[in-house]
Amino acid sequence: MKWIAIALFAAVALLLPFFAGDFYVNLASQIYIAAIFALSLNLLVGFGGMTSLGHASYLGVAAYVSALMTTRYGLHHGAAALISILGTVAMAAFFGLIALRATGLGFLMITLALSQVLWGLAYRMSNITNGDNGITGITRPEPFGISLESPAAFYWFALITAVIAFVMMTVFVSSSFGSSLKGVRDQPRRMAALGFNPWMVRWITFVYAGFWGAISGLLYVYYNKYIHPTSLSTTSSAEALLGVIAGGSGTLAGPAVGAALVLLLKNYVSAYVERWNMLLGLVFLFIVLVMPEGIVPGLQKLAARLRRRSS
Amino acid sequence: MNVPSSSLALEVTDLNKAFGGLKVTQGVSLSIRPGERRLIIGPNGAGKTTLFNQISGDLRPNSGRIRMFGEDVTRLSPYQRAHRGLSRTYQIITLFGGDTLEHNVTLGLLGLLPSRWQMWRPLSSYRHLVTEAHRTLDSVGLLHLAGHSVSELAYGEKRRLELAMALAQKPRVLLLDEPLAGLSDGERATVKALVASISKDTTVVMIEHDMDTALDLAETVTLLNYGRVIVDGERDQVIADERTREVYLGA
Amino acid sequence: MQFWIIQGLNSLSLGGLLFLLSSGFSLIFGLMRLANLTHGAFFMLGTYFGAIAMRDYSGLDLWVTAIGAGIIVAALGGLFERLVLTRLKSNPLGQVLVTLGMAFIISDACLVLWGGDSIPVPTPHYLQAPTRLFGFVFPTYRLVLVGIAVAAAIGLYVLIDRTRLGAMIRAGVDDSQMARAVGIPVSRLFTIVFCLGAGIAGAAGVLGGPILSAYPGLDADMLPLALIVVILGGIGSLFGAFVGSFIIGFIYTFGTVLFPELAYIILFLPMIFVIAFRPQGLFGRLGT
Amino acid sequence: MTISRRQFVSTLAGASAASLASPGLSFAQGSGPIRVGLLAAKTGPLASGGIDMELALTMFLKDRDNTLAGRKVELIVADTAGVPATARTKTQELVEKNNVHCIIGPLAAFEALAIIDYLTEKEIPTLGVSAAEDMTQRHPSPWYVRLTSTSAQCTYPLADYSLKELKYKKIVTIADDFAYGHEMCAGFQRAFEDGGGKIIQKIFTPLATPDYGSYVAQVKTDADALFLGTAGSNGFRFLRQFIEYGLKDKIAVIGGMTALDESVLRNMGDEALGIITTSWYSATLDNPLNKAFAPAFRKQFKYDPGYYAASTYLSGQVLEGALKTIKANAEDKKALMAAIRGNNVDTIRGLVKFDEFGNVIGNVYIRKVTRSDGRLVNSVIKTYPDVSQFWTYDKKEFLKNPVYSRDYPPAKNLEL
Repeated sequence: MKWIAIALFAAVALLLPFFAGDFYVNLASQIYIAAIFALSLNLLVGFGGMTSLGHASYLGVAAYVSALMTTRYGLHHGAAALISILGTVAMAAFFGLIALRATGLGFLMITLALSQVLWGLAYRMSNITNGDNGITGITRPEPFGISLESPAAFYWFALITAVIAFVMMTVFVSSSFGSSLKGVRDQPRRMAALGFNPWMVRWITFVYAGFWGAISGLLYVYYNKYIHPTSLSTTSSAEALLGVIAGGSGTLAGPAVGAALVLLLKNYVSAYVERWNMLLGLVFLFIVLVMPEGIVPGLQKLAARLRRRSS
Repeated sequence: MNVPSSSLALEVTDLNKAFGGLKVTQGVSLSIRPGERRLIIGPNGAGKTTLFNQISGDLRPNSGRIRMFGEDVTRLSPYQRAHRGLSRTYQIITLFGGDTLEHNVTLGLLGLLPSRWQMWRPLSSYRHLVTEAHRTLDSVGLLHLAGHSVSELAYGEKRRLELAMALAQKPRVLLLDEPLAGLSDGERATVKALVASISKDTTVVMIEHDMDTALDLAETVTLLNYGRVIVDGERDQVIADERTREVYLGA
Repeated sequence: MQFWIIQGLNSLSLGGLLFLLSSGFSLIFGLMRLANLTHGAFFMLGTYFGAIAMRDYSGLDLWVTAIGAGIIVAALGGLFERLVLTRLKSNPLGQVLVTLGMAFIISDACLVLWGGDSIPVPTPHYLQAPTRLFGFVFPTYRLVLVGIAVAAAIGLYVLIDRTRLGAMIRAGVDDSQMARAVGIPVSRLFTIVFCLGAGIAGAAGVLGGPILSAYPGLDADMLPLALIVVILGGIGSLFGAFVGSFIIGFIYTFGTVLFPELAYIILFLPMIFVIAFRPQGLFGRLGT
Repeated sequence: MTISRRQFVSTLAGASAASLASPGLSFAQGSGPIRVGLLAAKTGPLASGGIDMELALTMFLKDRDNTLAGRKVELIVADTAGVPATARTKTQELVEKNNVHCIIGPLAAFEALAIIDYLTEKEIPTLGVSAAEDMTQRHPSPWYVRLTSTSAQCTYPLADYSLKELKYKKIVTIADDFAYGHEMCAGFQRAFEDGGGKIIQKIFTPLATPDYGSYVAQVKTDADALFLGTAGSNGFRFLRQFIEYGLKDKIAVIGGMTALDESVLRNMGDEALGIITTSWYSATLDNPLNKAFAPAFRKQFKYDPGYYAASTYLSGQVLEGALKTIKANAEDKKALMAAIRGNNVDTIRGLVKFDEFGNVIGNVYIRKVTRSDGRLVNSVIKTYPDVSQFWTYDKKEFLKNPVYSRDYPPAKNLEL
């Protein structure tokens, strides 16, 4: 039963461009991008117990670097992507050194502050970033000579990247390092007493999450072909965080589901419901009251209860 | 005690710690030989657990030195001390409640291995670790529950699991913080036997309130009160000491 | 010289406003360990209540309106606490989700009810004329605001330090399990403090109105300021919030004037510095 | 890849399985209504303008029984939330799901810039409202026209008026710190200094500035006037604090096209009286078309239409003119675009023409806040006819320079 569902889901995901209109294909591509971003944030929030309100930094910086390298310096997409990823990861490594001095609300505020600083720089340093006008004229790469201009081609590109990201992050959290990460989240003192270096475990995770944030940032800028300081804003970080929590932090599928929910409410339902902001708020309230751990764990529990009743 | 410090398992010299104005450790010095069984006693608030936390590295002392087998570990982090052979249990049980017993113990084993940095192989795929974990669980009589979640355990079983996690690491120095607290008589006997069976390769330092049981296990005893060492020496000597009586009966 | 005095006064008045804004947040965080991200929305709700009430009933007094708005927002806050937050005591991520969700609801409701325009809160007519002091001109209302902030600080100090309720709050802040054990009705205390915090935010919204006006987005502008003040001053410390407010007032005012190119990051750089080197904030206590 | 997919889709078109894609396929060319998309920020900080944009366009269509040039019109309004990425998705929705024939809006420059490449690629006739200079200068799109004004277009006449009529010599500018504010101040500065005036201080305030106190206190009061280049409600809040500090008696205030817009005035009091601003519109404009629009709008919504409401009404008028020219055949996008650009349409702001970059050439009005029938209005005190985005400058020379910004043209007369 479960496998049939998964196979069905995979088939739909794979073949979507054959039966859905461009708008829906594009919407799905955006969901994959948001899902990668949410998954990378979940490494921190869900598996590391580090609630970050500045994760958009990595998405935004990667996007900006790639955009600048290709439009301003005429670099090839491959080289630009490499510089962008390396630069973003280096930044995450540095930010981790600062942010991990604090925990809890302090960590949240310091990540927020760091991302605000980046936002301020992107906004204000207009001779480099073009400030509030953003950067236009960005192209999409052509991996192996395949154009990504059509919605379908980009969709498959995003799908493949999302699958790779999902698998790699799943492997990461299931590995023995992932076990240490969860241990550090739950009982940092005990983990230290057992010989783990909690700081290092957190820092490595912070950098790794930055890496996947950078990947989602590249997809983001390829998709939008435009970049603006809002992509670095607290709102972007907060939206991703809300998606992670709503879907179920610390689960593998939850953040993807949550990210899809937020994205669909914002971009799709908003065409039918004028007061979509209020709806978003009400949905969050509802989720927390009915499924305090998030949608995915909530549904799992429900399914388990139903199964028990039927057996 | 005129033992050269390099041959001591644990040596604490003139340790001081204060929280604000409250002095919780005052000039504490201890010398513990390899293989020794040391019991630390004292009334509530005597600073026993605070002393443990400084030895394990969870707390930084304001001044003083801590040496393990001659090496100064005062400025080392808890995990660095663990790699030098220090292991501990907690007065308030600290386990990974959502995971299985097997996972808890395996994690304890993993902590000292380079493969803890491994980012692609699942922990459960390390067969030799799992085997080792099972052996340890067997030694504390919990093998039959290896696949169960910690949250299903009874209190006494959790205490034994705490012990198993520490023992799995084959520590050179083991700190036990009230391993008998909250146990029934039957469980108490079980844990007592367990502690008694620990190899002499391991030096054991134990805080315990239950004197009847604990004294049997101890070779030497340190009495703490108000953060100071009041009496320190061979077991019978300390029991007989006037000051011990004062602390326990006079107070 | 005039520059320094005028901008100094500006810093003070901004500091006063920030204290009115953040004291409620600090109070709630101190006792409940809850980062109430609805706080900005409560503040904005107060401003809107003030703006609308005083627009529709001319002659309404600003101070009366502030108290009224405070009571209404406190009641709303209380409802929110009773109906939602009580169920999330040990779920900090859930708290983030609902408090932000609630903020979305409130700000969208304001947009529906009162539109997208800025609506002014009139300055009381007897405070409209600028004060002239030693040849300097300064808005009278801003000076009064500093006085109100100081009065509010004293009032809160007395409440916390000298009353039975305050004693219970202090006990709860120190150790809520212990407080429960000695028979303090912690759950009811939470509701009272949440109402109080929300109420102060609502009243502060009205009092800040003559300077800020009610407009969509006011909540998002104010929430980070409250967070910065509380983090800088020290979590859960009212004294810290008080000092933090004025520090931020000075940093913001002089920072934006002297280094306009840093206007966007001037508040965040010192915060990064403080958290990195003193995670408990300037006046926060160790260990918590 | 795309082609085979399209074929695949069309084979499914009749089947219900294609219901997701059907909006794009169920309408045969030339039949059904003309679908007009409106991109407006109806939530977020820009909501005030976005709401007015929708109200006015809806009113325009309703007055014509939702029929333009004899063909039914369907209006689809999309909320951009004032966020570039959302604006893009919403544009895709309008184009790919709703299959609109043309688009009106969006308001903010960053929204327009986020979608312009896409609209050009998809060849969607767009009647823009945003003011970003370069969209009709160094980077024009054949599919984009602007009927309102570039950021700077309205400031040239004001600079001229300030020099010649008001005899100002020294001016302080204060504006929102984003491209619109920079461009507006740059244009004003250029024309004012070319005419012999001096800009002695330029202040840019962050868009989200709750308290303007520290900025107000910096204003050099020895200037003749203060030029206010704000958008949305910022001008309103700045002015209130300006007055609090007792500055209104010391220095005159003049403003750009959004500083004292009707949407701002409706919440202001006597403090606004006498302030002179410039715009391509005023609710008090005395022409027959505006006489039909402004009072009706006022009657229905209880306030005067301003920049935002007028912009979409105006767009409606230009669109109607073009549709009449092409006999309502909106499917022929090239013809529609050519008709929009080629027509000279009489509108509520006067006669509208386009230059070859797609930017409007039209009247700009100097207005003064007065009280009329108990409310504040922008009374027109002078009309500058047929103002081009290049003002009196040579087009080629103009385009050789970099686009206006915070630092260009450099301000040489700043006093420290």
